[in-house]
Amino acid sequence: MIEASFMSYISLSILLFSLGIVGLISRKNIFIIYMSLELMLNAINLMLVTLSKYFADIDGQIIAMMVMAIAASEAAVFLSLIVAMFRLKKSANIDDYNTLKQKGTL
Amino acid sequence: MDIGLLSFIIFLPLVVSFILLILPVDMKVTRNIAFATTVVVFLLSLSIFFQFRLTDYMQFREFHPWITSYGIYYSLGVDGFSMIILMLITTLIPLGYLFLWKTKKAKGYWASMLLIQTGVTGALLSLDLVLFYFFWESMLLPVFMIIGIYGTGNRIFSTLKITIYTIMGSLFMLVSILYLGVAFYNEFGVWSFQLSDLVQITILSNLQRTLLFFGFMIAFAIKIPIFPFHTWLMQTYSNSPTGGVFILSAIMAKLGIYGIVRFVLPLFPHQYVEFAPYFVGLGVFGLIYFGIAALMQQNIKRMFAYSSASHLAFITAGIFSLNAYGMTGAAFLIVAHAMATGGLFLLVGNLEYYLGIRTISGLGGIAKKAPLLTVAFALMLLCIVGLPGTNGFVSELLIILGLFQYNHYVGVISALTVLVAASFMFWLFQRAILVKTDNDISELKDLDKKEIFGIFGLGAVIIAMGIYPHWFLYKIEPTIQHYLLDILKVGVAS
Amino acid sequence: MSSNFLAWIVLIPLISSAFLGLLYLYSIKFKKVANSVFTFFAILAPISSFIIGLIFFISLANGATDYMYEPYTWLGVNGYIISMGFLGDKLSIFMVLFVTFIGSMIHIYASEYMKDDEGYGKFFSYFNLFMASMLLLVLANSPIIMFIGWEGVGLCSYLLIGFYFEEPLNVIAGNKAFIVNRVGDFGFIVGLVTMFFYMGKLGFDYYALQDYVSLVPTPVLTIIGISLFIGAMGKSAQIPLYVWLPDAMAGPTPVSALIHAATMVTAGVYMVARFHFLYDLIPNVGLFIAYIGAFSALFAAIIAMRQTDIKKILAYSTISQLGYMFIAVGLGAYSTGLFHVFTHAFFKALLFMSAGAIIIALHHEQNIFKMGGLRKRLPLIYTVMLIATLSISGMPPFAGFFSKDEILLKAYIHHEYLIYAIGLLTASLTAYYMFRLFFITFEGKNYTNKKIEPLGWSIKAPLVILAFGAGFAGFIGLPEVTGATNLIDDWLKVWSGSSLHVEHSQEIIFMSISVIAGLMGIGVAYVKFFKYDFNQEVKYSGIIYNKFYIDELYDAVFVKGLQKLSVFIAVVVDDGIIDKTVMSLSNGFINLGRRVGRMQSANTRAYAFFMLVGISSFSLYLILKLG
Amino acid sequence: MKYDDIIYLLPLISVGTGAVVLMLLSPIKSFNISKLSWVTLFFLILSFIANALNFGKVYSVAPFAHLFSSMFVIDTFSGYFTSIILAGGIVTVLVGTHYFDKSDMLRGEIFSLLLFSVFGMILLVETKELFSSFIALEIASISIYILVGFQKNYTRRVEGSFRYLILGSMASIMFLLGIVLIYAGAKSTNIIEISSYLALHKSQDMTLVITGGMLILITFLFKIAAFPFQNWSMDVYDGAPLPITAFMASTFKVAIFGFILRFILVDFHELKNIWSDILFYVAILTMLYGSFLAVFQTSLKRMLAASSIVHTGYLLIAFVSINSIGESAATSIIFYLIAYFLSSMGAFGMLSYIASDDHLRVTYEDFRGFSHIRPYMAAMMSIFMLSLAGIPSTIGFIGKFYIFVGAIESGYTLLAVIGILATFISVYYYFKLIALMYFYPSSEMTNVPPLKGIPPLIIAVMAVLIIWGGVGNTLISYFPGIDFLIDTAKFAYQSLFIG
Repeated sequence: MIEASFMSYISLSILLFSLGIVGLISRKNIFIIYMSLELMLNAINLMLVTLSKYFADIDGQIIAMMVMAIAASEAAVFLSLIVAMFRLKKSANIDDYNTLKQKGTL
Repeated sequence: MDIGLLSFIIFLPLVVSFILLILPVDMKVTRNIAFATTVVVFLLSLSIFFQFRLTDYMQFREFHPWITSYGIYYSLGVDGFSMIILMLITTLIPLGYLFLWKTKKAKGYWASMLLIQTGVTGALLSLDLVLFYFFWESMLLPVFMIIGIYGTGNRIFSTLKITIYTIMGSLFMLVSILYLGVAFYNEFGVWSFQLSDLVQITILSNLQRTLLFFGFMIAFAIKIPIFPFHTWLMQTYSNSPTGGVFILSAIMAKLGIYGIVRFVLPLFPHQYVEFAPYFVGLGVFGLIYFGIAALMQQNIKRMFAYSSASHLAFITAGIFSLNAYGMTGAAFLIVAHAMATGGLFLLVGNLEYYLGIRTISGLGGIAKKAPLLTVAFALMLLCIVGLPGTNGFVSELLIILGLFQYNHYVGVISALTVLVAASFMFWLFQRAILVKTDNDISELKDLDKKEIFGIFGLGAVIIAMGIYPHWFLYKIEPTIQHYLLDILKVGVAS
Repeated sequence: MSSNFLAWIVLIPLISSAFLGLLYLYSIKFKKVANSVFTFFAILAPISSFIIGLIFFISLANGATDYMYEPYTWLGVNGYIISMGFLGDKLSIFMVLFVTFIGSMIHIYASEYMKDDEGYGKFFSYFNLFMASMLLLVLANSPIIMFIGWEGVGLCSYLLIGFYFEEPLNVIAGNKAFIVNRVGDFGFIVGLVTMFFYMGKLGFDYYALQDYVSLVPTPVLTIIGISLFIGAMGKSAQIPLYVWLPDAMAGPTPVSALIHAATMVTAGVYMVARFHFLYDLIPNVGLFIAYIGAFSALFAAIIAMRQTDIKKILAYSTISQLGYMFIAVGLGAYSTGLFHVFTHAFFKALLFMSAGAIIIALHHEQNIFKMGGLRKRLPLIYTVMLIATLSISGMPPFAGFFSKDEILLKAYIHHEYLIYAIGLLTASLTAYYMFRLFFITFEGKNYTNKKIEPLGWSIKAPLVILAFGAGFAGFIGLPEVTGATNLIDDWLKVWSGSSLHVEHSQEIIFMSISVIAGLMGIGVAYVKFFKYDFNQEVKYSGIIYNKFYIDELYDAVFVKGLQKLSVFIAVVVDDGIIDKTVMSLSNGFINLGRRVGRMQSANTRAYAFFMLVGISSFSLYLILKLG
Repeated sequence: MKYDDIIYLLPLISVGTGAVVLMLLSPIKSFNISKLSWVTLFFLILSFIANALNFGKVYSVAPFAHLFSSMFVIDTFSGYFTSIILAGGIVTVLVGTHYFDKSDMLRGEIFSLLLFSVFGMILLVETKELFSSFIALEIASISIYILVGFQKNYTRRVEGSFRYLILGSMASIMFLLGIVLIYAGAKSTNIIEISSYLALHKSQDMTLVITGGMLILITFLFKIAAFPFQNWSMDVYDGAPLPITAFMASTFKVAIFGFILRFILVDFHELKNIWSDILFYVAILTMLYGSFLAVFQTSLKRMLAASSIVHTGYLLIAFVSINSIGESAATSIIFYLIAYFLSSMGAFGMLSYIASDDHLRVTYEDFRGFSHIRPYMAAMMSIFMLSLAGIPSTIGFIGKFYIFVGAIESGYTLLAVIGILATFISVYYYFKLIALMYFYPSSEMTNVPPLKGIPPLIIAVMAVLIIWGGVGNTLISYFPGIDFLIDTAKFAYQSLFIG
């Protein structure tokens, strides 16, 4: 019984993670990209928690806590940058930001 | 630590040039001091020449640890072959200075000349492969500077070209050196890049040796240059200033030959013997190929570039002839050709200095205006052509003998050398120097005192070596025999 | 007489040459030096060499053994020693004598001929260098040292032919001489090297070679012989390498005299004689040489019949006479050949010098059809010229008769009837064109009435002396029919070759035949040209006048061909193929880089995708790896 | 508990406190950039000294083991890297101050951020535990993200920073995933425990651990900009302010290598050869890609960025050839990092002193005839270029020599040959600059900074160090030369395996 649920948790987190990756690559909107990153992080958190439950030791959950902290700090940087970018170009489309494109290519 | 004679010879120019670069002295002072330095170096090497003993092989050894954790030593030494080239370098450079005297070049020019001397002598005298590579590469930078800064025409392109081309070759050599070092480590458990140690390696398979052999050969082949790797030569020669082309043609190219004899022969005797036919073939082919190519050149420097390529190919053939005649002749032709070509380039530099860069058809009527220059030109030209009485003849004769002993047909073909150089050199002499044309050469001045001294000093040596070659040869002879031992070993082995 | 004076025979002219050269440079750079100074040192050199030679000659005549002098080791490689050595045996001293003698004569002659030339000092410097090289060639005791002189002669010919170097044609002629000689030298070097490895086991001087030669297989000897002879072809202007000699007329006339009479061209003959021990063993090669000689003789004679330039005619006659000499040496009759060299030296020098005299007398007019009627105006020249012409035409009792006749005789004795016939034909042709020259120049209606330059004694005296030589030099080689001893055969006993004999009656017949042949030639010339009327302008054309277009042929084949090849190599192969390959490698790399640079599209999602691809490829690899 | 361990933590502590102090000071108006920079220097030098106290001997301690449950180890290895990182910080501050001064929008906070990132990096090379290393990595990275995008009204800055942020966090997510997988596999995140676990359970299926290791490896490859994950580096290096680029290119890379070496050598050496093949290709492709990019760049900054990819490739050569035979491969990395640090720091630093990112002396062409205006600067620049190109008589040559010897020694001759080819290509784009500086007549240049003040001095010192590192030897016995550096590298390597 526990086996099945364990696997289901794991597979759920894998699903979320893949969703995150797909979102990261396929979506243009910078917010959604950011969100898919967060999604991946949370998928990993889920995995961690599941594992620590499975191993019955506390490490995993502590790590998950810390990951949230880190995710929060990243979020801060993200949002501020998003604001700055939007100020500059009035566009939330990631593809509009290509001033650093390599010049002189064939 | 005690500083030996060789270190002194090597590093005196370096030190002087740095001091000159840093001190706020003007061009004239720099030039004079630089000249004085070269003269001092010349005297030192002269003392080496006279102290040189025929009885033993490597002399004036210096041996100090440098990068001990990799067994890299600062080890120098001189044998008959390197001694004669050392003499050549230290003699040529001061004489060359006398010609470059009047060039209105910045002090950097003279400083670089000194640096080049350091690099060249260092590469010549070092017996540790890493040390050799060290000098071999670092002598490229001042050349890079001289050609790039003071050159003419499409100088930057040709500078980058020669630099990259040469570095490519020497990097392959580096890999081979490292490989040898590692092989030595694997076999004996200690690090060493000493030539005398590396020759003892036995664990390398034949294939590995062959690859390493070519790793070395490509570096030297580019430097010399041997046939397919020669295209940088013409552009560089025609674009570089007098001093640069003087150094390049008279000294640097010879170091390629030297490297082959010094390192490739003892390290890979089997491959040396095994591939000798191809290099002899390339040499003789190049002799004729470049000779013919030179015929219709319009730019004198280009023509001389081809002609030196032709001679260098001939020398290459000589050192691969695997016998005393060929190798002695090669050693001798290195000297002879260096002097003659160097002198010619200096004289051409004079023409450029007064008349600007001109094609051959733009010259003419020089003989009447500048008889001394003409005589000097003729002297060098005759040495190039290999006329008896000049050292050119002795060396060419010896090489032909060697090649003939190596293979009769090759010997006969190589005898064509008496035709090759003559055919274009005399034509050039006719068109550029002798025949009166309506080109304006009123700017031209004849040689001044310094130049007379310089060029006729060269001429005197050329004649002396042509009339009494033995006096110069008997110092090389034992060394050559020593080299031949390696080849003989192979003969025994295979 | 200690043997080291041999060196001085060479050294004196050499030193004087160097000295004169420096003096000349000094005089043009700083302050003028009087001609007399140059003259003094210039003429001193050959005369003193001659005197030393004479002393050696006497002591040899008194039965002294050959002199050998080796001052120092010239080259020593692999324990093999080649020393700078001089050999004074009968042959070399004989050569030294007449080279220095004729040389001195020409020097004296030149001292006036060149007097108002600003290159005076230079000229004599070259001249003495020329003498020195020739003497070194003659006195050398080993082929290599001989080669030094051999090349030196070539160089001097270059310098002297291109003496007036501001005129392109002269320099071109000089180049031609040098290059063609070099072609010969190529052969010589090949022969030298082969000899070195196959005959030089005991040492490399002539004695050692001679001792070893019998042990050498004949094919090798044949190769050596032929390649050496190629050298001789170059120097002595035989078919096919004769082309430089006619052009060598570009130089001042004394130069032509020196080259043709005394020094350069005889070198080949001397060389063959010097290597008699070699050529004795390979009669086939000897025969080949003889035939080359014969054809050259005929060929040159034919060309000479149609020339108008006085010096050109003489040049071709030289080639033709050299042909005779090679017939002799080729047939092993070295002494006979050398005899002809000897006589030829006299009359040819005489011819050239008188031609030169005429030329300066007529203000540098060389076309014989612009001369004529000079008999009255230049009586001395007329006389000596007549002697010389008779001598070269082989009229008894002049020198040329004896030597030429003996050559023909030798040809007959060796049953080479073709050579004999050619020789005879050439003899009559020679007589024809020489007298053609003579009649047109001296007889005939007076064409030019330019005023004649007076000739000084230093031109006249040598002419007279040489005239005696041309007249009576033949008596040192009297045929045995006269009962007298053939001095020259006697002197050069070693070189006199197989002494086959014919009955005296036969011998006399041959003499008369050749005399008749000569007379026929003269007769034809007389009929055609004695009363030559200059009013109708002569227009020669046709293949003979154009020397069978040989020069044009060489030019088209060799010169043009080489130039085309050179351009092809330099432009197409080097720049077009090799350099393009090199550069295209680097440029190709850079362009590839530009393509790769497209990946830096600054598109975040693309980057992320690329990363993802990387990650998945890693995982794929891992899956494959772990199975 | 024994408090003398505190001495080992001093560097970390001083940097940390410095960071906090600066954060507090920066709002104060009276503290302008230069004042703050002096404060920063104070803390950095303090910790440098503290770090240098136990230099030159082989040691390894876990301070306050019970407190941190031996998450941190401080040994010669970490000491070595710490000193490089601190030096990086110091040089960045010294050279960069001039830049920070003249460019707008750069306020005092940057110093605090700089110190934070230095703190993170030091932590990174000292940590022995995966998750704490993750935290350290994040501290370093996030502060660098901010540094890159600090001038928030420049599009290139912000854009670069944002791209770096997205891709970087993607990479760190991979890192995290790797940790999780390893945790799942080995029930621990402590490197020592993991390695012992691996040693014990050789027989069992290691898929999880291996995969986790691979993901961590990927993050590492991302951070050092190795081939499939290199795209960001060009943009970020180009977008960032020059001193920050210098800091990233040299120092951060060093820190990452410090971490991954420990990770590979101590922990995963059992499994390393699983990755060696793919790393082989990664190394080759990295060098090729970098060379391809570098040859056609016109902007110097981008060229240096591309060339730093190539140098990553060289380092990877050594990384691949790490194996049981001989220590030279590992030590060669440690040595080469110094060589590369000096050269690239010097080059970027010089650039940041005499150029600005967008309008002043950006491209090759802008340097025509520079030598006539500032001969000594041109000379220094040439020295850096030569060292980067690995021409003898510079430390760059010794470093390459070292790496290629290591590669050949452990049988990767092909890698050595390809490295040689990359070097040979690099000669082109390095020498092009020298050629331009020297071979053209002097052209007029606008406001070239003078050759006085601290930055040129520091740069000159580095140039001298480069030369000395190239030719210096043990002839002068009491003065450290090449041998000294190599030996230190060896100590650092050995210290990994004690305690």
